[in-house]
Amino acid sequence: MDFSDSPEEAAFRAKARDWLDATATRRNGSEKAQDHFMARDADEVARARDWQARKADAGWAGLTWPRAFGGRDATPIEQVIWNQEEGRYAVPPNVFLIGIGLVGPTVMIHGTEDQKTRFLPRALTGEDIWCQLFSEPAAGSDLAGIRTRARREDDEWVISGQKVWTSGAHYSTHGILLARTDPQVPKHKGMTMFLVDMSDPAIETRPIRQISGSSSFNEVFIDNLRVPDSARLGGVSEGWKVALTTLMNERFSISVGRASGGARAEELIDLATRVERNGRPAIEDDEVRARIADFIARQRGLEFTSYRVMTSLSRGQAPGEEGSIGKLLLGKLRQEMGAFGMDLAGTSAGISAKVGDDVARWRNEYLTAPGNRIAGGSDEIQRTIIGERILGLPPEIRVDKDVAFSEL
Amino acid sequence: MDFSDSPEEAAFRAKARDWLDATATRRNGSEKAQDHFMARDADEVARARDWQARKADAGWAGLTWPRAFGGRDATPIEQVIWNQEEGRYAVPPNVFLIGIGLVGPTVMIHGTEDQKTRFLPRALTGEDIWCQLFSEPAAGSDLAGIRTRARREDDEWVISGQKVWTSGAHYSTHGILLARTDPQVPKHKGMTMFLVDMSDPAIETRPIRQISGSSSFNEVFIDNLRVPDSARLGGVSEGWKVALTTLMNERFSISVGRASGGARAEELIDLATRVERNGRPAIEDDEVRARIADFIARQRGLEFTSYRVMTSLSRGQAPGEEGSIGKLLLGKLRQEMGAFGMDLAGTSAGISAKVGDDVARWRNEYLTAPGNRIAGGSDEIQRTIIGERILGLPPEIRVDKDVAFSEL
Amino acid sequence: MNFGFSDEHDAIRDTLARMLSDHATLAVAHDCLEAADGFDSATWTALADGGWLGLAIAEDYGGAAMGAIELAIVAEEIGRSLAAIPFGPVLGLAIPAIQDLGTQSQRENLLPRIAEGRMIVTVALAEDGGSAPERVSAKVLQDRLSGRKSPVSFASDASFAIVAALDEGGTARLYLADLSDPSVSISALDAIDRTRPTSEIVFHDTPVELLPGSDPAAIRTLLDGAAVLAAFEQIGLAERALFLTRDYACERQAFGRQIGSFQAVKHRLADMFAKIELARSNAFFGAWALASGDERLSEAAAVARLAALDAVQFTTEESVQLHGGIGFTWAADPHLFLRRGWQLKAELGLADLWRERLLCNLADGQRAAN
Amino acid sequence: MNFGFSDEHDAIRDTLARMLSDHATLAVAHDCLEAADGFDSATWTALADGGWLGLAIAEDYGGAAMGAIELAIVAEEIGRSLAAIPFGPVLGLAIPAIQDLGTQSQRENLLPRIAEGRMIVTVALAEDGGSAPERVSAKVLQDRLSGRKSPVSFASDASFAIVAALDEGGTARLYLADLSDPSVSISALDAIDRTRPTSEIVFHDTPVELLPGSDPAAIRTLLDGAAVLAAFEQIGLAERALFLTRDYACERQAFGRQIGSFQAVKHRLADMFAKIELARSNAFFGAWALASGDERLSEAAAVARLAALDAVQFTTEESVQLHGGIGFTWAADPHLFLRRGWQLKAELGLADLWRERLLCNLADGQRAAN
Repeated sequence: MDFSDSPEEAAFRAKARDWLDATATRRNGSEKAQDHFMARDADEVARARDWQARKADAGWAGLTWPRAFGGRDATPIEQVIWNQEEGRYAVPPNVFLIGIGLVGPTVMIHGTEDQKTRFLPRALTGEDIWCQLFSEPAAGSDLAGIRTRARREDDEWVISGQKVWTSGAHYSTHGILLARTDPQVPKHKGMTMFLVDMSDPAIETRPIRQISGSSSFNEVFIDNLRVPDSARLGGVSEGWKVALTTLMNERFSISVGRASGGARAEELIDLATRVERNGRPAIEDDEVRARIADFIARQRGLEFTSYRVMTSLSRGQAPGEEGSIGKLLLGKLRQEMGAFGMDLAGTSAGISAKVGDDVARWRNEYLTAPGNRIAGGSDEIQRTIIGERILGLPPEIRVDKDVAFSEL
Repeated sequence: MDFSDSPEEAAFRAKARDWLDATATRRNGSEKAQDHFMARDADEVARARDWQARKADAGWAGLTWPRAFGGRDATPIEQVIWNQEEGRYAVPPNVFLIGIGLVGPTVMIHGTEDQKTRFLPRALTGEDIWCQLFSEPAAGSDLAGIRTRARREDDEWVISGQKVWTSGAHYSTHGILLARTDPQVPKHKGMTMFLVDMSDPAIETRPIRQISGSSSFNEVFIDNLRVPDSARLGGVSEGWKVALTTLMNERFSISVGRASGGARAEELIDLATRVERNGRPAIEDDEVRARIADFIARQRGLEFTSYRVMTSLSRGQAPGEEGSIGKLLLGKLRQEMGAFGMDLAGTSAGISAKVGDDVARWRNEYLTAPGNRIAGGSDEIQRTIIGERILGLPPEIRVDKDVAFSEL
Repeated sequence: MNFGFSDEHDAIRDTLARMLSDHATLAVAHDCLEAADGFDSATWTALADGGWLGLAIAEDYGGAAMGAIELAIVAEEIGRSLAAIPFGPVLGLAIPAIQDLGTQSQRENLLPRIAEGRMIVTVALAEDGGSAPERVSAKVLQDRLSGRKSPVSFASDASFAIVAALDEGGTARLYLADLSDPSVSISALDAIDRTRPTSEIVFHDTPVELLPGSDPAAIRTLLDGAAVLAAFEQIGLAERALFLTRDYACERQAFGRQIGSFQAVKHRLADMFAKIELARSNAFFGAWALASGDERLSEAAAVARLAALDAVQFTTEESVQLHGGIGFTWAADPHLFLRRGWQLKAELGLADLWRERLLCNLADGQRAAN
Repeated sequence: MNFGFSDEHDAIRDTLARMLSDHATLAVAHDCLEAADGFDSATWTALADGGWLGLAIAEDYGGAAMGAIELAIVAEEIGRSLAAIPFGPVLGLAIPAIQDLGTQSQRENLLPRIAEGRMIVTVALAEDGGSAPERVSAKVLQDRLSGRKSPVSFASDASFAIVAALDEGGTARLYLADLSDPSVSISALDAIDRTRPTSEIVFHDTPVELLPGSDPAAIRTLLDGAAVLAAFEQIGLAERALFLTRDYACERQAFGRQIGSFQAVKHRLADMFAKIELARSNAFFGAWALASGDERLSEAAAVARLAALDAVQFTTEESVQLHGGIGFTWAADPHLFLRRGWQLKAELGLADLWRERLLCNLADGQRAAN
């Protein structure tokens, strides 16, 4: 058990740092690390594309991809080391995460030679930006409940329906889209996956405003989109199998992705030193101390858990038991820390333009955290997964397993 | 809305107090209120019988029973007032709670004239002591899963099986027993209720030791007990309906019963004043203060909730929505307070013969509280009841509803 | 003992609820959230017209002279409606301050106009350190007030504010300030609930009038009463958030079932219900203590406040969660309740304050005041 | 980076687990709970015979000279076994105290005998005020110790105790005391876990020997290391309680289904799992810091301890609950875990202590020491 870099890891880190030093600009102290994967405007998309092209050129794009597809065959830990190092520089957001982390690996497994040739190189260089068209208004936790229909007409497919929670749809060039092709069979069995061109006028994208006020997701309306059969990824009616590959890679991608970038529990110490509670500095209040210490213990636990996941991955093991808890615990922790950060402002709780920008900052943490508790599988779904897949508890009683989708 | 006695209530209280003053001895300050319903030994049973006979004689037994059955037709609030007043005196435990609170009302509704004449007066005077033979090892939360069998042989019933969690079985003279008489129909439909004589040698009683070390429950083994058909309470196969009457009265009985008698949250203030935490009196620690204040708020809430229940009952309304939360919240509160009481002893947490008797006291609170979270319907069952009966949420999917018991 | 509402009370509640459901819909709440000034003046006017604003004002000053129980019912229904109106500042604090602590002429001047909805009087108690009398640092010298009060709710819509400030002897008292005086500057703050216009007020030698009955004890009692009423407002809010979520859980399908049939959802809703009913029981005792002038008011207010804070935070956060993806969209309703919950929390102080109020009462000075 | 165990580690674990499952069954734990002295000497002897007690003792003194990682594995398996043996006092505290802070002759005298299972050396750090060095009031004057130490685990089975006491300059140090000295009186206390004999010791002019390397900082570091190992013991215990409950949930039927198919049960088990794995991650970092002598040991120990305390309490309490009526019977297993959990909590101090240890480190003296 060793927390430090192995000699190979240290060498990789040095190499990455050398290239970054020569190519990018260090963040200065006050500048925050780039912690999201969404571009705010067209300019940021352009800068992201430019940076991605330079990385691809120098062999730093698609690190964990096989060399055969232009990758570096890097270990998950090397990916993490890269993320740590790149995080020290003022770089644009990584809008290619879905393309390289999710779509690429899925195409490698389920795609035709033609699809691999067409899509993989352009994903790597940043020419194409991908989004994931899976969730629907009536199919969130129960993804297999999707209603977007794809009907065959001669050698084309005609797709209509509505997708939702699609990150980056408005600037993506391509989307990986799950559709129902056979409603007469049980829900998991009648789906097919497609690779679609987002610039098609049959696709309309509308931003969704979240409770934090920002809009990082979209609704996507698809109205009689026509695609050739060559846009199909994997077999007809094998969409669920293909989707599982994507979702497994999503989990992997989250596991080794750049650290959440949310607030650190330690920052609450600093805030508590500057505000008062009951007439004393809040940091002298034992309950404040207790809450902060517990937040720190939980946050460290999540951090160290991610190292355990990486260790498993590096050993070629599936990101196992330990990984599933991070998803479950992170959102609630952020929500509680956000609430506590606001609480520290006392009667100004939730009211900004007091205590510097702290309230606004923790308020934003509080209002974005609910997304962590839902997106990518709600807390409740995670508990069921842990209970059934890890602890081996008997499954839920399923009333929809063997019934044709059209009968549900 | 009025928290004080109405003039009628005040008159009732004065009358009760007069009689008690003339008949019983006041507890002195250090003596604890009699807060349980179990006799510790034969002597206590004898004293309880004696006290009950005197109450019955003076018209203070079976207060809420109709006058026709020897009661006083008292309101639930009068019952509470009586309990409060009687609680100030050094009286033996009320081992008649099941007989008067549960069995009596059930016999009044479902019994034959003969059963009413035989059992009701003796329950009132304390000659008979009743226990409730419902739960079984394999039928706890799912009471309708009982396996104790009653088979008809000519004009007798032959009963065999095992009951569990039976309070006071070892000194009870009679029991109300739920048995399965028809396993060929769905579980709720094949049960019948009986009134049995506990002195029959076919019944064997064994105490169950609880984690607190004490034994207030029993296992009851029934081996070919023969009872006449006149021991049947209610119709054949109508046992579930009869049981629901008993259970409803149990809920009522708990609602207006003597207050739980568990520790008061305020006592933690006193303890925290006497022990140290981090080198200061624990009561000066803000986290200690926060925990205690929250305990007090929760305990007061439960107390005031019981007043709301009584108000509903007094108005002839069913003990409604508000009543169900007391059962859900009490056990966890006691468990948390017990743990916190032990925690206050610091490195002596859980270790007695330190800090006076406090640790032993809170430890006992902690080790008996789990019983509150299970007995009479677990926390989990209570949440389902609240969710379905009060909030109107859709029921659990039931796989055992329409299946013959023998097929389950 | 009688620990419930009467038929007359139920009738009052029904009348008000009907009126509110006509005016203060959730669509209006969404609109207020986007508006420059979130105040819902239409609902306020309708309340005035219905005589609700003067409910607890003496008949001499144009009110209905009802008591705390009736006011609690109004508070609960207003909480439930999510109406963007200054119920707490005006009916919970300003009216009782003027009526119980003011002069005859202050009562005559202000109360009728408040009851008729022609004037809003808000309160400015809090400063950076909190809202308790011992945290006050604003000062009055020769009837002129200087200091900074923040946050103040609905200052931008109010004509007067009742301000906590130290008198020349250093004792916290309440003063009436005309907010249109040129010495007063009001600047908007960015509150989590933008339907609740929130400001900082700076007073600079502003002429003020003392409320002669006010002293630290009276201010604390005023806060106790306001906390009891706020608890009802919070309960109404939480209960509606619960029912909204219950309805969603009955409607939304996943895995071929209504999601409310899953225990993960059902039991969480049951927990919300339990917390709300516990809060309600404590609030009942608080209302009784307030109505009857019982000496246990401050304990009662503290436990009512603590239970209400807990119920609101749990219910509103989990309401967002149980609505799934929809729950964290701006267009959906759950965040309206979450935001209002925070505002009601900030306005009268957080749990730490009320825990101390409770313990200092019970422990009877076991700990020296700081 | 490598944040997991190697194949060699797994082999060590398997060997020990097999040995423990032969000796320290839950039936034995039940017997120990009823016994006058709960100590399971058979398992202790078997551990000595297998070389486990000397695992971290230097080869010169008859040990295997392994490190903290291996010791952590042993701790976890012993926690899992619920064996009624003094792992923490002896392997977590006494051995490192003697080895790192003692004299050559103390090491030579004591370590081989401890490793061979011929002698138990326990520790007596705590007094009424807690176990931190600044709470010590026992005193040593001219090599003679007087004072009251409580609680002390396994004092009745130990030959020596390492005692925290103030030297003539008022500094907390560690001293070696022979418990058979007539000046020592040991009286049994009633602990919640009676498989853990617990006593109060009164020293009255008892001759003692200083461990010369000991000072307050060294004592704190000693406690940090012990807390890391205890975290593994706690994780082993909690995980077994979880699996026990999982098995029960798969076996027990209600409403025609295994109760583990109900989300109320399934999700609670998932929460137990999450808390245990979070604690394990923190414990891993602690073990690494202990093994590598990293300066972050005290932070690592604190977070490992805090997470382990939380995991154990939640898991053991809910294990009782999910066992239903059976769960609160004496004859069932869940309460064994509940009791041991409390004992492990008391032995090294409660959360408040470790929260302060963490914050004082991080806040770097932002708050003056009391």
